[in-house]
Amino acid sequence: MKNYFKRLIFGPIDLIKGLIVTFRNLITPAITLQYPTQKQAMTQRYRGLIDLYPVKCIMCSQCVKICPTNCLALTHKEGPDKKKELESFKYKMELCCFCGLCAQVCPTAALYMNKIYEIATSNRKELEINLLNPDKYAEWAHPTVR
Amino acid sequence: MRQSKVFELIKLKFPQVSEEDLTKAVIVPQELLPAVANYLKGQDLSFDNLHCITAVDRLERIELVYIFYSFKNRQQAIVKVYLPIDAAEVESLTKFYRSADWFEREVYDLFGVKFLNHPNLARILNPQDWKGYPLRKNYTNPNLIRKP
Amino acid sequence: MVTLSSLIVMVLVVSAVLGFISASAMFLIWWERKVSAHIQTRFGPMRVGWHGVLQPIADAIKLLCKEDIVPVGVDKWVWWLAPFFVTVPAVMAFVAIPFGKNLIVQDLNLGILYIIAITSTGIFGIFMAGWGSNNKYSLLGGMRSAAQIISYEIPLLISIITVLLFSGSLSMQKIVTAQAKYWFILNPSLFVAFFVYIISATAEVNRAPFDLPEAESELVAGFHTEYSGMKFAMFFIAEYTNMFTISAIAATLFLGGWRGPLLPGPVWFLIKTYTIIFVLMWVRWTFPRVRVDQLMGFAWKVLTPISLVNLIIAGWFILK
Amino acid sequence: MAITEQIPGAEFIHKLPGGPVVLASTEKIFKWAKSSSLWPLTFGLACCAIEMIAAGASRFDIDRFGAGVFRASPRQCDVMIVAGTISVKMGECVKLLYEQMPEPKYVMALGNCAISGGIFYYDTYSVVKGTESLGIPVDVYIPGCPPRPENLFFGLMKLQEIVRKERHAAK
Amino acid sequence: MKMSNMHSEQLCVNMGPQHPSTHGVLYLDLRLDGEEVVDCITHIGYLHRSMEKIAENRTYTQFIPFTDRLDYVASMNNNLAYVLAVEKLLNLDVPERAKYIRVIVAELNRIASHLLAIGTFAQDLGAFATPLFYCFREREKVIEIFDEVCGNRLTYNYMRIGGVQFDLPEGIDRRIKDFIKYMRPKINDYEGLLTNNPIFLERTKNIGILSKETAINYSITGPNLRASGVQWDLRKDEPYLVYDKFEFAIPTGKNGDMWDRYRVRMDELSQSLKIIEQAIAGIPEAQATVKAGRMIKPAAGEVYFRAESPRGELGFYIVSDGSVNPYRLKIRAPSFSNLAVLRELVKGVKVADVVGILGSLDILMGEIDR
Repeated sequence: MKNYFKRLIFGPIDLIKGLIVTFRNLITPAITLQYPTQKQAMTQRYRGLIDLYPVKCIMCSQCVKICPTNCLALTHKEGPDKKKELESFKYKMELCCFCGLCAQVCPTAALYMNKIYEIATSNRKELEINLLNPDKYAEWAHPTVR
Repeated sequence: MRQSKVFELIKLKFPQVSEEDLTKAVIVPQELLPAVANYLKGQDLSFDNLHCITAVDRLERIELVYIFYSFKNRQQAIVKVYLPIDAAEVESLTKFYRSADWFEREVYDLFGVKFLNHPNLARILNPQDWKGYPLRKNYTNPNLIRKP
Repeated sequence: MVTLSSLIVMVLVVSAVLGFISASAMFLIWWERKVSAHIQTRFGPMRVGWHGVLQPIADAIKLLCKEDIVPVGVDKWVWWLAPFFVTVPAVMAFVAIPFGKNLIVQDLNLGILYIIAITSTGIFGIFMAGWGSNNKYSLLGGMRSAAQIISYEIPLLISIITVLLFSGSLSMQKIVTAQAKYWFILNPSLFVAFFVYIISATAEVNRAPFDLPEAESELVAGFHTEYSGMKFAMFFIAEYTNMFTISAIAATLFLGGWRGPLLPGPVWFLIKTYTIIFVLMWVRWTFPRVRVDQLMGFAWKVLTPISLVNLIIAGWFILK
Repeated sequence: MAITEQIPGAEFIHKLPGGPVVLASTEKIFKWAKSSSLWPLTFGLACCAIEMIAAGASRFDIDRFGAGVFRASPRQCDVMIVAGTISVKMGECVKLLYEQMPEPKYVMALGNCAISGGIFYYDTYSVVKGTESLGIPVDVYIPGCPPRPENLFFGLMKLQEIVRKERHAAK
Repeated sequence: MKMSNMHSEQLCVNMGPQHPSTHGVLYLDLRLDGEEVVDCITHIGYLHRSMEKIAENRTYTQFIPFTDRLDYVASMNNNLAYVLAVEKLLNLDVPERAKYIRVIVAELNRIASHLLAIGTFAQDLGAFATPLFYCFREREKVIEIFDEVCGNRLTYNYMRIGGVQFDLPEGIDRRIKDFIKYMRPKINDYEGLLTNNPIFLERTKNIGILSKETAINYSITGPNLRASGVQWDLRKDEPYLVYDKFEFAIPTGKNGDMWDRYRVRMDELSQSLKIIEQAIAGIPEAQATVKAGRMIKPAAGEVYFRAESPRGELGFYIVSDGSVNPYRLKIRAPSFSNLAVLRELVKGVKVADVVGILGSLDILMGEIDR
């Protein structure tokens, strides 16, 4: 019985404490980042999409070997002056796990991860990317959807 | 107390057990497992916690690995049971350790080891009508594409 | 006799009330989303209209043109009628709510009794929805709701009786007139009654922390789990209309209704009502939900005794 | 069939003077309403679900787009965000949930697992290779592992654009 | 109020696999008598991704990204337990600085994970989204630190066998200190919002009691074990990395009810902040990074290593046959055992408490189903 009255008196006080917490938050300004109008810069180490400097690539295939999901494939051919030359460098984005191992392992830093993070498409074919194409990410690097 | 000490104590009671060279695990014959578990749980050693059960497919045999833990003595013991792959059956430890229930079901699901006297030996991770035991080395499935 | 002119007046009044109800429900939905968002230090709807004011309209239109699914195995009649049984009482209660000195549809001399009687029939709709859906979550929700409303009706009524002791009339306008000298809430006995009323009324309209019938984390969506499209929207509108009704009653019974200095009556009335609604929202977004047995225990062990003792004390005061 | 053609008497209105204009603007309003109130299903499968909650939480706030009403019942949703890996055991449930949703309904495949199986494409026996292989049509693919909340919003805006531009909506 | 000679029909409710509060894809087959739970059969495996099979076909380094997706709320701790297990197999020592970095990120991740646990627990009890969103707001700060440290928000892939991928970036210690300063008062906010709230107390006290003996018998670990009154924490009792250099307490509960489990997590928040503070102060200057390309080829052998992840003891049992891939890799997930006890706990409680108990156990389907 004593407990009953105790709770009757002190219960509301503790309830009000909770209300005070929410009220304090009600009057503090919102912390929301209003995405399409405000955008935050990606961090220095941000792992976006895989990108390539074709000139730097020495075709060592280390990235292909270390990729846990086998999303990279490169072929090379013999160029006119008997030098190895990149023929194709395919990147299957839908398999990629953005772990960054390929970029870390690349000896010449030819392969790197860019800062693009707004990626969406209604066509799955667009997710198979030819890394040798310079305009491959044009649609996502400067998104136009509002 | 080290793993070797545990082995010596078990050896005193059950002379049939042996020690694996590489890992120093205690190898228990499959018919002795409940008795050893009972002894491990008892007053002398007080391994009150069955931490984990797993299995390894060694092609010709399946190794069951039991990891016991004693909170009282702060001490871990690894016990192994070798089972022939085509007749993998062993007594369940659910009457000593409740945690064995799900661990054993998992091993049954993935390796096909039958635990006798288990209250509910059904597949746990895969659907009930699943065919085959996925973690065996010779398992095949059309859905399973090998990484080139 | 119904003459043409009185018919026109009736139609006008009805459309005004219905218009007000839908506008108010829309506003409340928007406001609730805004209040909850700001409590959670975010913005809430922002991109549909200025600060998302058009958001409820978009939601309503979208719900209108959604497919109306009738699940297999529902009790057809019960299932179809349930949303109406929920919405119609909610609307009917507006007949006796005094918005201003002369701004009342019909000043019934049994006003408060009428409102209480009408609003508590809304439970039929909820229970029908729970029963007719042929879904176990809905059934559990409906059962909870029935038990809940029956228990909370008692402290609710007792607390209202306490008010009636002081006002001496059941008519809503007369209750407001009785508060000419001071608001009833300033009377210590009625102060207690006010809190008992607010708590039981919150339970009555299934608002958090008493939102057991639709308890999202337990019962998915409770009694309206199987409803889609417009029928779901009707439950939604009924919920917000009910919330307006109970707050309006609270404002009328305890806070002096439309009385207030300077500003015109209806404005005062709406200010008071929306303040109470704001408090209800604030509470909703703060507290965890109570469990069903605790809910019952709270009604019978705490609220009913308190309101009874309060009633006796109030009666003693008046007789003295 | 366009949405307005479902309204009773649409053909009659079409014949009236100015009728097509009315119909067209009604259609526009409907599309606006549909696109600005896409209620998602509370349906988290794996890692991406955490990012989905993060997108709903204060820092990113999906409610700004009018899509913050996460409904737990599939009957009241418009868009199913498939957030995570679909296992073989779960596949049937995902399909059932999709079928329980009322038209018009949309599907967003959030994360690589939902698109193709992603990181779990090779060497696994129990992962469905993407939402599409279950027979569920996907409207927007959002790659990432998991995608950032901003990326989810980008996909959502893309979906809104698709809804708004929908011609004689098949759904 | 039980009449033994009265029998009502049992109601069978399927909770899940899609349900707002089953923490992922869990399927509970509840047998109800009115609102009371008679039996609860747990079905798992709806997120079975066969990680252990994958591990047999990946090199040791390649498997690190997969450990991220085990317990996706505490990826750092999964990374850590895995690399520590491999290092134990290799008998490899790690530079001191790397150890400190590991401690810092692991503890930060523990905070993030506990915040999520507290938030979802409150959400399951019906506190509508507000505590969850507050917790996410604070968690977001940790995530932003991780974003800067390793470049991703959820799946970090930061640990490497023998070290870490990157050294800590410039100025991050300032940010972590700011976070600690920001976090301390926020814990008081939660206390005000939840801890003493009568509704919360009523919902959590003396419900879902997990006794000491049951907990040990079911092999429960982590905060759930500590809430039952067992003073046991691998960071203290079998210290790995540099945990033995720090001063921190192990919070324990008394009854093992829902409230104790919540309380232990709350206390661990401040203990983790304390550890981070000490680690930041004592971090030595040295090389911490390693190259990823190195092939790791341990000798044949077996190793079992467990580390304290936020949900309990995460163990890796690795069998090596001397090749570049593990021969067998078993993940002993803490949530797996923690969930097994659910059936025991929910018998006789109300249906509303089932979700509460589930929330208080803080399970995560990703590591249960693997």
